[in-house]
Amino acid sequence: MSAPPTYSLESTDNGNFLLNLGPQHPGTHGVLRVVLQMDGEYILAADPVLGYGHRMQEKIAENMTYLQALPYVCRMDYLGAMSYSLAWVCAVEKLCSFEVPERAVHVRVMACELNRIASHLLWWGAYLLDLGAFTPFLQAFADREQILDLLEYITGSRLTYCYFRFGGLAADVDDVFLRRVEDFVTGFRQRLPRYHDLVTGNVIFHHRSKDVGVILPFEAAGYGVTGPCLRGSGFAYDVRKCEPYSGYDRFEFAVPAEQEGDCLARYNVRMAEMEQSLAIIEQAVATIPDGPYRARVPRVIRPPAGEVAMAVETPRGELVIFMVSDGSTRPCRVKFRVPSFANLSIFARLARGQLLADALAILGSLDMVIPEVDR
Amino acid sequence: MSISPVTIVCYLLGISAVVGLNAVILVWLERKVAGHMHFRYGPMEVGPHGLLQTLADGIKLLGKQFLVPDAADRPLFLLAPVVSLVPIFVAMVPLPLGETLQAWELNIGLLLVVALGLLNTLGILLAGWGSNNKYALLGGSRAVAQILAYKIPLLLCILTIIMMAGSYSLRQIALAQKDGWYILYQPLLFIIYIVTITLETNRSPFDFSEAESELVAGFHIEYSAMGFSLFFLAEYSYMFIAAALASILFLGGWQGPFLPGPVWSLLKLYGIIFLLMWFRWTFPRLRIDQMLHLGWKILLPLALVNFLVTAGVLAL
Amino acid sequence: MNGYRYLAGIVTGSVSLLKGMRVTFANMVSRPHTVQWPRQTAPLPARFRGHIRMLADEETGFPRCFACGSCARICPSACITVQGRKPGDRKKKVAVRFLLDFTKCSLCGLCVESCPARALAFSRDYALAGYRDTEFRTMDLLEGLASPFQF
Amino acid sequence: MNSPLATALARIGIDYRPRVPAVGLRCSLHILPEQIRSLARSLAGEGFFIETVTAEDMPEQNRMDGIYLFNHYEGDMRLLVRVTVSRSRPHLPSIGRIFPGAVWHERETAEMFGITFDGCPDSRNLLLPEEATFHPLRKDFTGV
Repeated sequence: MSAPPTYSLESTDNGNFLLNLGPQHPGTHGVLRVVLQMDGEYILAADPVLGYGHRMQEKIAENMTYLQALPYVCRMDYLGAMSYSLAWVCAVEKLCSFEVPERAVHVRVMACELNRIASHLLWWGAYLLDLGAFTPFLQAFADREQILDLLEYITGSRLTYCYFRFGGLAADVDDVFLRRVEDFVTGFRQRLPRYHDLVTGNVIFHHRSKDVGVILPFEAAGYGVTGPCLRGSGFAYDVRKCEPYSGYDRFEFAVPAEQEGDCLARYNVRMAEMEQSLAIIEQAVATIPDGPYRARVPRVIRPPAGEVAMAVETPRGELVIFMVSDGSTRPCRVKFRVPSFANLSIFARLARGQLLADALAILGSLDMVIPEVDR
Repeated sequence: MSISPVTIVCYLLGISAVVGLNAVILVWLERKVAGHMHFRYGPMEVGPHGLLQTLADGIKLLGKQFLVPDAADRPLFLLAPVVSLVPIFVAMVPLPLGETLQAWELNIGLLLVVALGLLNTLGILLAGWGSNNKYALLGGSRAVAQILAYKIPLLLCILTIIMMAGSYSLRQIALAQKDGWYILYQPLLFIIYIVTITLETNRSPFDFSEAESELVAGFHIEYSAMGFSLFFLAEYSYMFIAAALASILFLGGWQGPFLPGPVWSLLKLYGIIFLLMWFRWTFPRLRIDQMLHLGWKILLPLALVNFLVTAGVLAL
Repeated sequence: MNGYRYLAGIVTGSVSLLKGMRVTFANMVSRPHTVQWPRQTAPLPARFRGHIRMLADEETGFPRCFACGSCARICPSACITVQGRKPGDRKKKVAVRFLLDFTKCSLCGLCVESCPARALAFSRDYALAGYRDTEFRTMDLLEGLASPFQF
Repeated sequence: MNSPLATALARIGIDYRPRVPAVGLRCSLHILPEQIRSLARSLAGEGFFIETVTAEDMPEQNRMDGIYLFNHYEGDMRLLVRVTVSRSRPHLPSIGRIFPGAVWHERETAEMFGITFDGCPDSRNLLLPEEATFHPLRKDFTGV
């Protein structure tokens, strides 16, 4: 049960004190503030304070045409922007029943999976940074850089891509890109053992992440935890498998899951997921057909009245865009159900009774993007 | 024994030069090592390969305003960096860096250096308390919590060496290794010693009182300008002393073929410092309770067993 | 048994640490991935999305833009201002004012895509710096282009 | 037929009428505010997880819908629940004690739409400033 946090500024006579973790703290990965009530190094209660980066994305989307809102959607999760674009265009395509050419589907999957690896790599580095190791961060960046170069090659942008369009893509990909993707997949497969040598096998890392921040399966459902955090707790729930979208049912991949539910399990899930993403990319490159990259769609998008829920598996979990259309050129109601928001809501529960150092390890292992939480 | 004031001033100047130069080189080296381990170059702009970068940074720090928080305990806040730095000047006195390169041959030199090493923790505690900042206080209390866990194994290491060399004098200990460095007889002890000096110098994976990702900068979170650079100076000087001690206790000090003594000294010393840097840029940080576990349950028993076995072998 | 596990733990733990150190050492002796900007620069891809710029008509040298305003309408951040005038001898208008508020632009590229005259393109400037924000608040994209209205 | 969704709905006496999931929803319900707690309890018992709680403002019909999205970890069982409340004095029962994760969603909905969630363990603003009393996602909101 989530009781309201019971800290108070006055209760310092028994040796407890309040600690403001953030909004400017390297461990919170952005403008998140967590008010901690501490007893020495132990956390008695944690209360995340959100909204420092709140931009009212839902209202913005309601005041814009479907196409205009597209660039804004990427801004929520700047590390997994492809998945967000995909969710937005797929939601509109579902509403309007547009068909997407096969070539575009393949490129979309490829781009999203590349983006997923990039996001996981950044998480990998940032998590180790939370644990006090600096080198993994830049080692991950060295490989992530190659992915960003690849995505920049096709989209022209490095983080907020705005590459998908209703009915296809903004621009086609060429053979140079496909060759480079193939090279990257081979090269990255060879470099993955280094990641395991440096961190996965490391005894200090094991001590820091094993049995820390255990999310129990029933708690996960209560808080709506999704994504790798959930799969670390034993559920193999992945939107790509459960409700295949954008042609994911055409590719073979496994959904890695671990039983323990601790930080190490979440770590292992993400590491395994990167390998699965590589497999998906490989298949997409091998089977990409020729043909148009964009279907002919009306210039002005005016979907029929109705409602749609589009679920997408972003690197952080399940994103649902719930959209109500009233038949005009602007959406009537848009709700972004973002994964980080739900994943972060369990943090207060996990942090209770932990050491400060562990709380930061837990926070890091949840892999949230604060602009996504705040929207 | 009487020493003229002029000699004392000369020694002080010499030691200051070593402390300053060492910090300049080590900060540069640290940034270079970190850079290259991260596929970067590190500083490249000021001087050849950025050699003068530290100097530029130092001048910049000198020009900055030294802020004392309103709520800080002013005397303690001001005292802390000094308490951290001053013992170093004394601890450098009995260190032999060459056959004749030694400020003062002291028959209890080793004890002096080890005892003064404890004062570093006092400096951290004062800074943590005096800053009146919760992060700083947590950093200071962590430093105190860890001190026993590493000092006892460290002393056991040193005791074993004293037993083997039969002297407290650093010079005599180095000379006793003429025929074979102690690292050959005591490889395990060397490893224990390296771990304990990593702890003593507050270096990652044991940088609990600083803990960038948890306590932001821990005990020196409130320090700016010169206060901050004094802590910096102290940290690198403690590294120098700890590494010098390691080279004397285990690697025969200045002794080595072909090259002159001081060169050998510095080579060994900076080799060990490189090892510490290598640790820092490779490992994640332990948790404080895991460090205590390491100190009490692993280092201490191993050092004790090693001590007893050595004593037994020596008695035979 | 416990004692064995205790010692084995120490040994395997140390081995794992050495493995990590091998990786960082290999990193250290490998070639850095960064470039020393600004002396070296990383290559810009062909599709690089910088701020927009106005293309000139090959024949006349006038801006290609005929001030239809579709870019200004589609822009999600409303950062484009266009005004056009009809020169006496021609059917189509020609832009006389095209201002970009780069402080609001999110570089999405929808304007370039929507332009019926293909008059907009992405520039390749990325290291923009200025002394005040007004330099970017009203960037005149017609600067340096010929105009039929100059006397 | 024996899906967790059907079981959960049958337990509280609601007919399970599956929809073609072309719009991402397996089932869509319109219930009364009094029913939401028993529905949530029943869903929680069947292992459903909370996706979100939000609302939709319809000023021209003078109504406001509370919207709940639930899903199941076995996949593809998304359930949309709409609960109509009065626009002038919107009240909804809180399910924060059944799904602890709903508390944040309810706090957000409360500040954005001005819906009061009765019995919500925490009623502070979540994303808006602490002292904010405006409700930006209402259609008639034009700015502070």
